[in-house]
Amino acid sequence: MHYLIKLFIQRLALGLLTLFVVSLVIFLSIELLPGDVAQQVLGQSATPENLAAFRRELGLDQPAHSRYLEWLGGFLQGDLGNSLISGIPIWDLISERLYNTFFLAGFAALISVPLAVLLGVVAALYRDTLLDKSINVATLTAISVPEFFVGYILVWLFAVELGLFPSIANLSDDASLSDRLYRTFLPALTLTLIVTAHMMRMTRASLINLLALPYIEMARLKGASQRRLIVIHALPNAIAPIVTVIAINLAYLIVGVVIVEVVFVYPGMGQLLVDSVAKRDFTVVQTSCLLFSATYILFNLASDLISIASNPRLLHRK
Amino acid sequence: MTKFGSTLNIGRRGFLAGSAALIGLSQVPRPAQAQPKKGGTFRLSVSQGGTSDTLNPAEASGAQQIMVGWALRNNLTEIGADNKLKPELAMSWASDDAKTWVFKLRQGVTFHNGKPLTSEDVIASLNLHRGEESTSGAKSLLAGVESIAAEGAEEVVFTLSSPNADFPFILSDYHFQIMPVGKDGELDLSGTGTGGYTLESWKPGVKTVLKRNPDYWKEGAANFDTVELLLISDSGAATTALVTGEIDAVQSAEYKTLGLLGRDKNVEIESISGGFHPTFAMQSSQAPFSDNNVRLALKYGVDREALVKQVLRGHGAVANDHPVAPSMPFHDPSIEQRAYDPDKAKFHLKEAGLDSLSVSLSVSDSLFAGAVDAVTLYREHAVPAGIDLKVTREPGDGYWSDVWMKKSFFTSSWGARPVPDMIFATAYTGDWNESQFSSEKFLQLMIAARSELDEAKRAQMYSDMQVILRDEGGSVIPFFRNFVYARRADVQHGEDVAANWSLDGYKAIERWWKA
Amino acid sequence: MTNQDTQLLKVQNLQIEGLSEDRWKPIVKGVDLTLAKGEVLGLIGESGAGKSTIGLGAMGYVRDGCRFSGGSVEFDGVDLTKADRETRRNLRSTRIAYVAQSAAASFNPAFKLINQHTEFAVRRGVMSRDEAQRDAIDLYRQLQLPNPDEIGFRYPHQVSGGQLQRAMTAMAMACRPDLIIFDEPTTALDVTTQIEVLSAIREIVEEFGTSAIYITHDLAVVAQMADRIMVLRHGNEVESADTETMLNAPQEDYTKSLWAVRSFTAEEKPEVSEDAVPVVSLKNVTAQYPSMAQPVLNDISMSFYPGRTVAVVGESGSGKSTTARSLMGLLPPISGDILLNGEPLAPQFRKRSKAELKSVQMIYQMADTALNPKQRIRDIIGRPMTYYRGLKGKALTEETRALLADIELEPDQYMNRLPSELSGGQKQRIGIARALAAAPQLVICDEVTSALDQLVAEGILRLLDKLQKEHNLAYMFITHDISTVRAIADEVVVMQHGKIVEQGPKNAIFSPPHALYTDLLLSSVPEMDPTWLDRVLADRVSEAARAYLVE
Amino acid sequence: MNGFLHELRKAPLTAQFGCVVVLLYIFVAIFAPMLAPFGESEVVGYEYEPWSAVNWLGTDSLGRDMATRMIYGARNTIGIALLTTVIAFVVGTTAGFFAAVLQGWVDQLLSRAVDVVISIPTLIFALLLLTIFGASVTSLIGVIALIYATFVYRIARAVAMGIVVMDYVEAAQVRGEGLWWIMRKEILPNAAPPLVAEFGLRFCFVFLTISGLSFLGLGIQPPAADWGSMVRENASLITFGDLTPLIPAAAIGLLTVAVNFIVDWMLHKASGLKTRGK
Repeated sequence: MHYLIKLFIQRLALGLLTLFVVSLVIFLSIELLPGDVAQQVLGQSATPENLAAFRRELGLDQPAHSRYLEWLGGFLQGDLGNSLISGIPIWDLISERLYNTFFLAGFAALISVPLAVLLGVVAALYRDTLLDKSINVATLTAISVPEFFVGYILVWLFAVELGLFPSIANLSDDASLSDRLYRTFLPALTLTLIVTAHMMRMTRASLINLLALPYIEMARLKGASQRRLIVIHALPNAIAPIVTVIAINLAYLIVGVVIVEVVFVYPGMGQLLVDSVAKRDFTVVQTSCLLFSATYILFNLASDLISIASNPRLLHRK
Repeated sequence: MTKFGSTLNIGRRGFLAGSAALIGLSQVPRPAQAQPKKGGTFRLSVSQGGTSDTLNPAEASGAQQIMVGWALRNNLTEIGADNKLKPELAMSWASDDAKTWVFKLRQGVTFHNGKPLTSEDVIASLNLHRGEESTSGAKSLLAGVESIAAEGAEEVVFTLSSPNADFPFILSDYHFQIMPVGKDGELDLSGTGTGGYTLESWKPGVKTVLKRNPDYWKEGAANFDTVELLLISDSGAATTALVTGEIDAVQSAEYKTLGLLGRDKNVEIESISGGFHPTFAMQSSQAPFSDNNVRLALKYGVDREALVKQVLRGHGAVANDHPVAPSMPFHDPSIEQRAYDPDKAKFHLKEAGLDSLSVSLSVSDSLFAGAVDAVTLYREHAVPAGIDLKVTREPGDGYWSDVWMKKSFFTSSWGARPVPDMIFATAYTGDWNESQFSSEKFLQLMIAARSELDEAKRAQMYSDMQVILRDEGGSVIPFFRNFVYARRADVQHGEDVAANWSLDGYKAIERWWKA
Repeated sequence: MTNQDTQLLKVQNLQIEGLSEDRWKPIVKGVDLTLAKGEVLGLIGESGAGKSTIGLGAMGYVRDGCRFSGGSVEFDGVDLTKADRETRRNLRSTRIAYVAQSAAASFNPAFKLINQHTEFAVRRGVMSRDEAQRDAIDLYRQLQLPNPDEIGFRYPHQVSGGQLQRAMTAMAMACRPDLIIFDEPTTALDVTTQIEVLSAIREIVEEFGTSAIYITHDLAVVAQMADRIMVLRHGNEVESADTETMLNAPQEDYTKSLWAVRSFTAEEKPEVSEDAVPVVSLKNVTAQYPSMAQPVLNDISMSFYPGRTVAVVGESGSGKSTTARSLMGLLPPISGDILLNGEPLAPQFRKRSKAELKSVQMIYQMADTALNPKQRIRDIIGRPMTYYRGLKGKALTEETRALLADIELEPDQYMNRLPSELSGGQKQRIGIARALAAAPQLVICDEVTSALDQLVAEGILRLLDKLQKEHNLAYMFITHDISTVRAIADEVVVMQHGKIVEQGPKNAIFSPPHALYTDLLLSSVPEMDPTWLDRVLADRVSEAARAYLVE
Repeated sequence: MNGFLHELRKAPLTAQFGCVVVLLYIFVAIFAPMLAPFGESEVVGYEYEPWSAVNWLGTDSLGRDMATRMIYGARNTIGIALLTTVIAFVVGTTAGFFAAVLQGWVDQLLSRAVDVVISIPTLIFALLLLTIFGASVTSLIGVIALIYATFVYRIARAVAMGIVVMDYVEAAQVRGEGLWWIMRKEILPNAAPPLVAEFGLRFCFVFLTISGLSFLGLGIQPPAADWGSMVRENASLITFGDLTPLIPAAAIGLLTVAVNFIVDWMLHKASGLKTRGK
């Protein structure tokens, strides 16, 4: 196990290094953006004096490297800093949206992950039958259409025509869990349709790849039924690729949902980020991007660890 | 008042009769006015505003901040639903010379926290926008105020450096909301005010929830129990939500769906003439625009009727190369309207010693919806006049810093101002004189009108200024745009609807009610 | 009924087809065989003979892309080609079991050995989990696995190849089946390991009186295991007889040719003169992979002379291929020198000149991976000519044709083919041609015949010998196969654990006294004498007893 | 070509369907000006006119002919996505092969740089870069190509890693062949089949990403017709039960489904998996 801990620490260190570089890249990108936060905020009322006063107030008159170092210093001490524009602590600004984003992602993941694995197993089990082909065509179609298409179709069907679900996810603070689930059902369903295909196809493909291996033939020659073959003999060996693709899709559920947020007016992180880029609110963009990157890296780390744990070759070395 | 699709009163906004017919909607007889009713939840969506918006009125801009601000707080004066200046927290005001203004405060008004309104609160609230360190967007509006002093708890005296007869109008600007001073002497920016609603939750960019202030001092106002203000920047989503009844009103309705929206019996569309206008500004100090004949040629070279019809789908009024909208005081309807006349344009070009003219006009779609379309149409209109107008599309980001007043011919846009002086002072003199316009006579008239307290004489002066701008100004002003918005039919409002902003002058929260 | 008592399996006119390029093509073309209870039948043949397909067919199983197209497989009265899935499934493990060629690949890496062992004994209700585990440990003990109490609780990757093969035999025995199919169970093993597995299998089969079909391509092996042998070729039976008869008096020409494979021996060459300069020599080379603590090569010295062959022999992991890689500059030595014609050679191949690189060429074991599947033969052979010798245009074509003729492939027919359009032996010939195209001095032959059938391998050896004479080439011949060494070597180097155990002229090495390891290696090579295994085992037991007594 | 047709005849129905659809799209894209009844951004009537003989699919939010814009949209959307994917592949494959052949610090450097880019949310990174460089077609292609090159890099590197260990590559290296020769002659031909399949998939993703960006107003800029922005511009119609705005989205979906069908078939062929005999 010593080796696993070493590996974990190594990966974690690499992840932190990546994060550091990400923060530099984002910072430089924002530096390169035309116009700055002062001009964006003041707009037409940007007289030279106003601009100068505003910049002084925000510390924008400092050279770039010292601003970056100051931000980094604060960040390392757990101080996310304040929004440049509103002066609100960033944590206050994003905490609720972050929660919303994770809620929606979690909701969609709860539906899609078991569904995808189940469909993948079923498709592998009944490989080359009509059932398998139907699942394949259906998921392929779902993965191929743009997200907004799925979103609008669901709005049209469930909100406009049937009136079953609201077309916008108007959440209130004191909403009960069931109300929340009801109001976020359409966005969650949209996301589910989009991510399920990828995971299902990977599950099916990894299982079928394994079916050609000698130990699966051996199991068959030992008299295992098709179902036992796939579920007991093949699935444990397919955990690594399946978990990897699940991790990618979970990360996508969290960072890649801007379009779904727009369609359903869902108050998540995506819209905030788009706004903040437009407003040049460097601290918000920086922090949110880092959170997203960290999420991505953590998911990958977790999937690596699960892959290792699922593989006796790596878990128990000779 | 003008209400889209209903009987129109003739007068200074009579133009709307034409545009309504143009859209082809039937004119429904106006229903008998209902009386305001208390109760209900009002859910409205606005499209302007972001997550970083604050409750600090010095930073206010966009519907989210302004509407929430005015639900929580009051000004000293307000523009009423009838577009006339009304006392709000001030009971009355007076001045002998337009230089010293005495405002008497309304008595018995208390803030949400129970503190009574005093002159101290007024002074502190207004000082937020004054002084070296202030970053207020309205700093320039109070630049002419030399001092603000209290005369006891009930009176505030303003001393201006030069006369300004419009000063009470200025105080109706959305920046100048009155907030209480706390025990520590600091201004309370957290949302406490004298307004009809108290703040339940404030999630900028997402949703704001307001609860009715049961002790509101204004009669017949603040009718809803609860107000939810949502920020929906995607107009499609907002429209869908309005149609499916998830919201009660939208800040702006897209022209393109009006026809379809109008068929929905549960939805009412409002089209209110306003003062928003684009300008095609020429730098009059530079060749070729330094020759007024060139400026006139460009003014005759645009078909304003066509622009109103095609860009605004009829929801607007032709402008006359001056910024005084028909909805504004001192608008002179008797000034002859400039018409599209390629021959006259050619004539003026010849006068300038030119056979043809080739200029490029900068524009960005971020200025207003249809901005590029408008310029593209202008280009077509100018061809018969021998003018080759090149359309230069600029990126929206940095337009105001890199293009505006930097290029020699560019598109700009201006929001409504309550009085002519404000737009004259901002856009035709001083730092933001975007067309480098200079006229001694115009300057003299502008300053004289500020100290003129005789309404008839002032009207004549403003009329003269409108003519000067029309004939000599450096800006082509094609049209004034209407505010077009929509509400569910069960949300109702009084007979008049204010024209200074969308949604009843951004005061729908306070003025409207649910049937 | 007596017939049924003794006859366990009866295969009649078995025909199996495989799908190839959308067409069904016959793989097994009507084979008959019968197997009595307790009998061991050896199936032997070259690759493509259909032995594995028949072995699996005897279980009522065909691989994906294959089908039964005729005949019957009657196991204890049930025709497995027509029985339903359920019936076939229930027979497996309990009555018919299978031992695969590669145990390492055929154990599921996700589960411990003992769980795989007991899986079906428990599922079919043969015994309880506890009983099954106890029984497994007994079987492990019987099969002479080390730590029988504990070894089952390891994962497959934690156990060595020879042990896994025995564990798999144990697993096949778990339900005491009537029939076990052994599909080349020792082919992937080193000779010294093979002998242990063979004895373990034979013992346990005898002990339980299990019938078996033993599939292999190695005559000597089958001679030890089978009561009866059937020779197969291209999906047909060539002949079958009891082992004794088959070995001593084969009837068919094909069988005779198989038996006669080991006839080739290169002629003796004169001794190297005292003052001859070796083409390449290694002087005290020690090499180490950066990630490893121990050197993989330790103090290796050897020399290669023009026209002579040095055979480097050893089991897997002995460092014989690594020596070649070090020589090629792929694994630079950490100490010691490599000399080319007496001049020191840069350790890194990247630092060597074109002329130096040209002098040493290599032929790889797996022709499949050694030839770029997307290049035509003319390009594969032509490139070294262009690169090293600057040949272009007509001269290049001429030279390419000449070389193809040299390796006995008709130029017009083969010039424009892709490697996939060649047989295994032909591919290996192209590999040789590519090495020769550079006009080298030393050619390294890394196990060039071990992936080939014996008849084909023989052809390659003859070709190499011919080319050596024509071009006065020095060969470094790496192999694990002692008989190949006997056939081609002038000098022999025996390696173990990265060290040289013994080296010298062939005759000196092959005649006693040997180093201990050489002795083990030589005595482990199976011989075509059915009593060989018994003899060797008896020798070893007595030696062990002697060693014990001495101690 | 004949060989291809022969293969195609034996292909599953889905792959045949895919090929027909892709050819149809290519045809429409190439001959757009001849097929379209009106000009690309010509205003032909009022906004949102219903389907008619003149305007087959009605008109859009500005009164332009929907059918015409659909046809031009094929050209803009597919053309840009194709060019972007090609650039992404050229850059990503070259870098991936480089890393696989040279290994060591070159591989480390490139791989870690790619890690950084991949861990930044794609859409946000695209947004930042597009704001920096302006939302022109050139920068759109450049930015998306750069981002996708990182994904291609990973795959190309993985595929090349599998090839580099082959003896024939070692043989070429030991022969003294240069880097470029090895990449071009030894690796590329063998990496081509998986990379071509990947090209199909990536093309779909690029296509969807650009549509998504256009939907957010950052992609292909008006008045050029493009399917993504067509959906966004006309989405309001859906509220009124008119599904015309979804036709461009469906067109996107149909093409990606078609490409995926073909890719599936190619992958299946490449994997050499035989269909199960019964």
